[in-house]
Amino acid sequence: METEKKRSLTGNKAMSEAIRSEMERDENVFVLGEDIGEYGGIFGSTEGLIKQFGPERIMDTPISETGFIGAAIGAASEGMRPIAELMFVDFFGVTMDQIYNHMAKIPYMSGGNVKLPMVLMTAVGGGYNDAAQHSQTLYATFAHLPGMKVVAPTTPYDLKGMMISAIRDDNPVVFMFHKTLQGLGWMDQLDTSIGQVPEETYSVPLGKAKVIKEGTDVTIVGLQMTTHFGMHAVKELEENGINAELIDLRSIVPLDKETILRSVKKTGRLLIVDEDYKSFGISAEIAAIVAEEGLYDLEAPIKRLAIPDVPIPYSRPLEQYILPNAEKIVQAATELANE
Amino acid sequence: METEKKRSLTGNKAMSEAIRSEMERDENVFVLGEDIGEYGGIFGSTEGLIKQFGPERIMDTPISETGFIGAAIGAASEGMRPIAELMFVDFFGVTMDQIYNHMAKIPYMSGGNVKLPMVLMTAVGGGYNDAAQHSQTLYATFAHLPGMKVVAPTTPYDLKGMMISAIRDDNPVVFMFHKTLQGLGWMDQLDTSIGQVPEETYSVPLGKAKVIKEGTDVTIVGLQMTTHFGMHAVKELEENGINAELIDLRSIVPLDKETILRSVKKTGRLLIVDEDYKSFGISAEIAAIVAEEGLYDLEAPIKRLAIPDVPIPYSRPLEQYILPNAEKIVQAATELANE
Amino acid sequence: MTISRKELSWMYETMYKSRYYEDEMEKTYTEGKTPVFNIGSGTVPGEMHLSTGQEPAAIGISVHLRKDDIVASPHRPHHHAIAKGVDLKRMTAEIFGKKTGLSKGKGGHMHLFDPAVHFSCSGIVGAGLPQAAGAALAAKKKNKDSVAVAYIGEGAANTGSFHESLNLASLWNLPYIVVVENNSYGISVPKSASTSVASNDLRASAYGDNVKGYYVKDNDPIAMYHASKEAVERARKGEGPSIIEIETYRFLGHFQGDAEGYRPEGEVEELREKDPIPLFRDLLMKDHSFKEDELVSLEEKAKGEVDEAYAFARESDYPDLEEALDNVFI
Amino acid sequence: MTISRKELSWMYETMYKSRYYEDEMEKTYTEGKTPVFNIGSGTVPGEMHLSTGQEPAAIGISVHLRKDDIVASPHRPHHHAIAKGVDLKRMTAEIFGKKTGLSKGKGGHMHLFDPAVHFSCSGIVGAGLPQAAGAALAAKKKNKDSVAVAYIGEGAANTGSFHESLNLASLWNLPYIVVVENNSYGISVPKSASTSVASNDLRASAYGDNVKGYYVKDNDPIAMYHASKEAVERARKGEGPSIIEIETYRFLGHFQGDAEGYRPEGEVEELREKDPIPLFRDLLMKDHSFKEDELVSLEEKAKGEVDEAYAFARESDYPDLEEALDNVFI
Ligand SMILES: Cc1ncc(C[n+]2csc(CCOP(=O)(O)OP(=O)(O)O)c2C)c(N)n1
Ligand SMILES: Cc1ncc(C[n+]2csc(CCOP(=O)(O)OP(=O)(O)O)c2C)c(N)n1
Ligand SMILES: [Mg+2]
Ligand SMILES: [Mg+2]
Repeated sequence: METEKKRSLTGNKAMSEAIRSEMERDENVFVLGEDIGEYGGIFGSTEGLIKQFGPERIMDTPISETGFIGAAIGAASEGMRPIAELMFVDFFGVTMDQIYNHMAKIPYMSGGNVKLPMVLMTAVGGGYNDAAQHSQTLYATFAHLPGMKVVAPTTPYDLKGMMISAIRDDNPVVFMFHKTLQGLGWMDQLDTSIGQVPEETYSVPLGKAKVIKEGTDVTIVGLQMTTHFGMHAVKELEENGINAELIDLRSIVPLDKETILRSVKKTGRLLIVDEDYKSFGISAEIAAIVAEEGLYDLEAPIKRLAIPDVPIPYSRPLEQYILPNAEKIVQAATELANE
Repeated sequence: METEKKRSLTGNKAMSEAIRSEMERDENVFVLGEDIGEYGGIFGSTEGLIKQFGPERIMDTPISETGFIGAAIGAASEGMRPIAELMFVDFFGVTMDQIYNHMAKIPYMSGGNVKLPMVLMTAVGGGYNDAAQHSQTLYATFAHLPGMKVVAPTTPYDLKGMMISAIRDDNPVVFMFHKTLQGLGWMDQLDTSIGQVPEETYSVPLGKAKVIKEGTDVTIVGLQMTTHFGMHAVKELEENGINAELIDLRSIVPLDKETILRSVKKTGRLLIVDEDYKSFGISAEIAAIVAEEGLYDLEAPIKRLAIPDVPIPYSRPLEQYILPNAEKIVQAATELANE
Repeated sequence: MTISRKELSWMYETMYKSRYYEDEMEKTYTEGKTPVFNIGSGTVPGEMHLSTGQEPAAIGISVHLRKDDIVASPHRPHHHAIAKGVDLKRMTAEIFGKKTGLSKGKGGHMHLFDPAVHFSCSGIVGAGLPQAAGAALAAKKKNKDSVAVAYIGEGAANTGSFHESLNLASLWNLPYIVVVENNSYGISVPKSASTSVASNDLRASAYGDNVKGYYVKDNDPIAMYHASKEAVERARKGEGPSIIEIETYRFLGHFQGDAEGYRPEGEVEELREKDPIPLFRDLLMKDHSFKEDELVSLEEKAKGEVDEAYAFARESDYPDLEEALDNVFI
Repeated sequence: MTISRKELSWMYETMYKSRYYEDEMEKTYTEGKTPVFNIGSGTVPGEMHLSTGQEPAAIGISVHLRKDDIVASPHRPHHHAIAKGVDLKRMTAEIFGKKTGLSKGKGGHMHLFDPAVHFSCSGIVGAGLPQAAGAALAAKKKNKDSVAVAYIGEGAANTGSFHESLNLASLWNLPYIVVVENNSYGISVPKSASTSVASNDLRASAYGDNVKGYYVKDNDPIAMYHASKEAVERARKGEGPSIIEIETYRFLGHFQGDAEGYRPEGEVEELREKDPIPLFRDLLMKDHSFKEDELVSLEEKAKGEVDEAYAFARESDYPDLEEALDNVFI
């Protein structure tokens, strides 16, 4: 319907709407985490839900990430469909054993006999001076370890659609949402963090990248904030006569290598832009895939733009210096196009 | 001296000798971990040390990895030089916050004012049917996160020399030793796990790869067990008329990209063999570096041989199926040489 | 509070079965590992943690458990699994790495999963604690009166997981029981070097009034029966979590192949004198009028089942190699 | 056990300084964040957790601490830092992200490190607990009688880190004190939803006889003084660890910008009535014969120091951009 299609939501409202509709549909779905009740989630992912579902299904937990994420695993193994929120992805280290040795492996270790239909949602990203322990994305840290789907949607539309897919998926899904793309009133206001979101339930498949803009000269792969920066960069590049293709990764595991390889076949040039640490990151994996399977399509060395293997510094100029942005993308893509 | 040069030690004895000599030299060095006292470390890394140094300097801990690794950080910040043993690297998830958010970041977050001269030593690797939670290497999991040196020596000579360097380094060093390369009586007996080790103190620098065998046709990069397999593979390749160059990585952070790029310049062909999960792993990072900085040297697509993104299965044939070995290296290198 | 004959008989049979199972495993494990012991070779490779001597912990509580009750077990799981009624053939096949195993050979001895009886285990010390709490939460959410039991060793009680799980379970008043098997060692580390409190039931007071602590000494299956009965009833009635610590005996090394250099001489012999199975057998005959032949027939039944399970495992095939690539995602 | 005039005077001055510091920070933090509040903009960007109202916790124990004693602080560290004697100018410059900061601007408000006074903090809840234990271990190894204090909130007492650290500290009998600032909330979660026990000093009994628990009510600096005195003395003498829980008040939101929708109406006003600083001031005049002008001059001194620190921070330059790449390795 016309009116519905035109409705705009912020990222966080799109997410909480997805959770709401799935909770209405399936009584086995519940949410647990720190400050997800009255507070509505520090980054608004459960905004308003406690009013509708009460504290039995929107459960505030103590600061016990091993406790409540482990509990989510146990509940999932008994047929529930929990959504656990790890407030900041940066806190993974206090509970990674539950996440990677159990949530991710039990389905395999049980020969497929134990399903863990759960979502681990977590806030990622920096750019607002929250320093070394609250600003990371850690995409590759999760993606490297087998057994979990890892997704990182960019737009409100995808946040809703992929959250619905994640909840319905019978596999554990790590759902990373970017703080700045939640469209919260107390964060940077970005054009990307608000967008049209249909009111009805729909799903966006996990494991599929999206070509945001077609182009012929250079392929730019981004996700979340680097997609956002990429959108601005491709416009500027266009003005400078460079026709870039922009791919929004959306899913890290499974990784949609076909979309990337197809694009590189066309452009012959690849720039990967990542808000995670550069080494051993997404940019490395994508480069490796292309060096394995698309080498002969390359007309220039691959380029990576990512955080230069330093913890995130606090001071604003320093943080800005190490983060990717539109300008740096323009520069790198221009160099690449001229190679 | 002749006699000393000829002395052969197993990997574990080389390691414990390094620790012993540093403990004799510097009273601030001490070891803490589970079963490192009377037991001598499950993989023999502290064999015999309690007898010489007593329980004050060789401290058995409770099963509290966050507790004792956090304590090592605190002790290091107060001028001690602790060596903490995480029994199996697979257990990192119960203590990763201390490791990556604190040990690795405090030096940076303090602007260099707090030094953490500590070693986190840990056993890696599979191949003996210890299944999904006790068989991983997780090289890239550590390497992706900035602030720690990450080393993984192969031979007894390097185990000693690099342990000495690690203890003397003023930065936190994650020292990964491979169980099967410890030369323990109850493990596979490998030619690589016993070797000549000088009795005197010497150090092997961190951050330098080693060319084990020079060659012209194809570059094979391995580390620990994949270097071991590589040594056997290059012999067989030689017999088949393929002259492979074998590089033992030894250090993951810092990564010696020069040695790799130089080799690829010569051979034009690169095979990376890794006992870690394939995606987002070492093999990806090395491939990416070459695709960025050595693309024009490549005469064939890069090849990666690593664990195919599955948890390690228990059953012997299944585990063998997913692990790299000499035969698979020969096959991949042969294909590559013929590309 | 007397124990029924049926219960006693189940307890004896199950303890005996568990013991016989482990004795067989002890032998099987050495197959292919002589003259040179290589952990990665033989009929059953990998680490092997046997529960010989620790049977009372599992049997004393499992007599009160139903099929729909949940058990989370650690790295030393066989007695718990047997007491919970895990499919013995498929469990054994799993330990042999065969395709007929519980997990088609992909899990192994530390990763036994039998959802039919709500049994799971993990090789990571302490990891089962919050998972069992979550399973208890699921039961509560579904208005079922099933309970969840997490077994741990005394060493594991010093992991952060213990604290977080008990705090959660108390706050949410879950049907949750932690059984601490105090066998005096965490691998080589004696309890005195790992545990700052006399026994872990005392830690109950750190988690509020709804958490109760029980201490069972002397590896006594009858005392374990009684403590567990109360704990399970409390849990079913929604009265809160419990911690039961039982003093138990590890007759063997931490794992098979453990040289046990850390053990005082003669300790094992002393413990063997107090073997709970012959003691229980004597008690049944002396105080509960069990006849020798009755016991023998329980023993025979147990043996038969175990023998059958081992035969099944031996005869089964290894999985197809491609099986290794399956089940990462469902 | 009376408190010396000098101590009282230090306590007042330091509480006052801490409060004035936070009041200034509250104002500073809004600079550049109006009319639109954007956490990433203004003079001081990022999260900001102020300690306004919680001064007694820090001052009551720090009066007993020496320069070589160790303090590990969490995400809400300013009062601890000020009480420990962290360089105020460089601390403020750090919070402003300036090159003259303690860490050249790379740490920020949650990552203040001043090794000269053995002060550190972390933004990860519970993380300082084992680190302080390790620092205490180092002191012990070096035969020094310094003690280590880890401050945490009541929320943090439910992390696994608490359990592991106290167990370790007890086993190793470390000079280790955990101060639990119970301000009733962990962000929005009330203590009743996070903590299964009435107060955390009661958890001392889970860690053996050498660990003592103290409870300080009503945010009372004098009671905190006495409890801490005993705990610090015990630690220095090698008698073991302590847990001190102090009931304290968080006058502000969890962080600046917190809408505090979860707070019962009127709560903050009620708490403000019990503001410990005017109460302490009255007490000093009533019971300890302090004169108004004496107190005013302490206040002026405190203000002067704080004003100077803010001026220093404002006037300092931002670091060079390449600074971002330095200090990953030493
Ligand atoms: C988190 C973690 N740390 C260490 C280990 C290695 N480990 C396996 S069993 C064990 C000892 C366990 O002792 P306890 O809990 O008393 O159980 P028991 O073996 O005595 O039955 C250790 C340290 C592990 N598996 N997981
Ligand atoms: C391991 C971890 N989990 C969650 C958080 C997010 N967080 C920061 S402060 C806080 C609340 C802390 O409460 P409390 O310990 O009572 O301290 P207070 O803020 O009240 O001083 C939370 C949940 C964190 N920083 N670290
Ligand atoms: Mg034990
Ligand atoms: Mg609090």
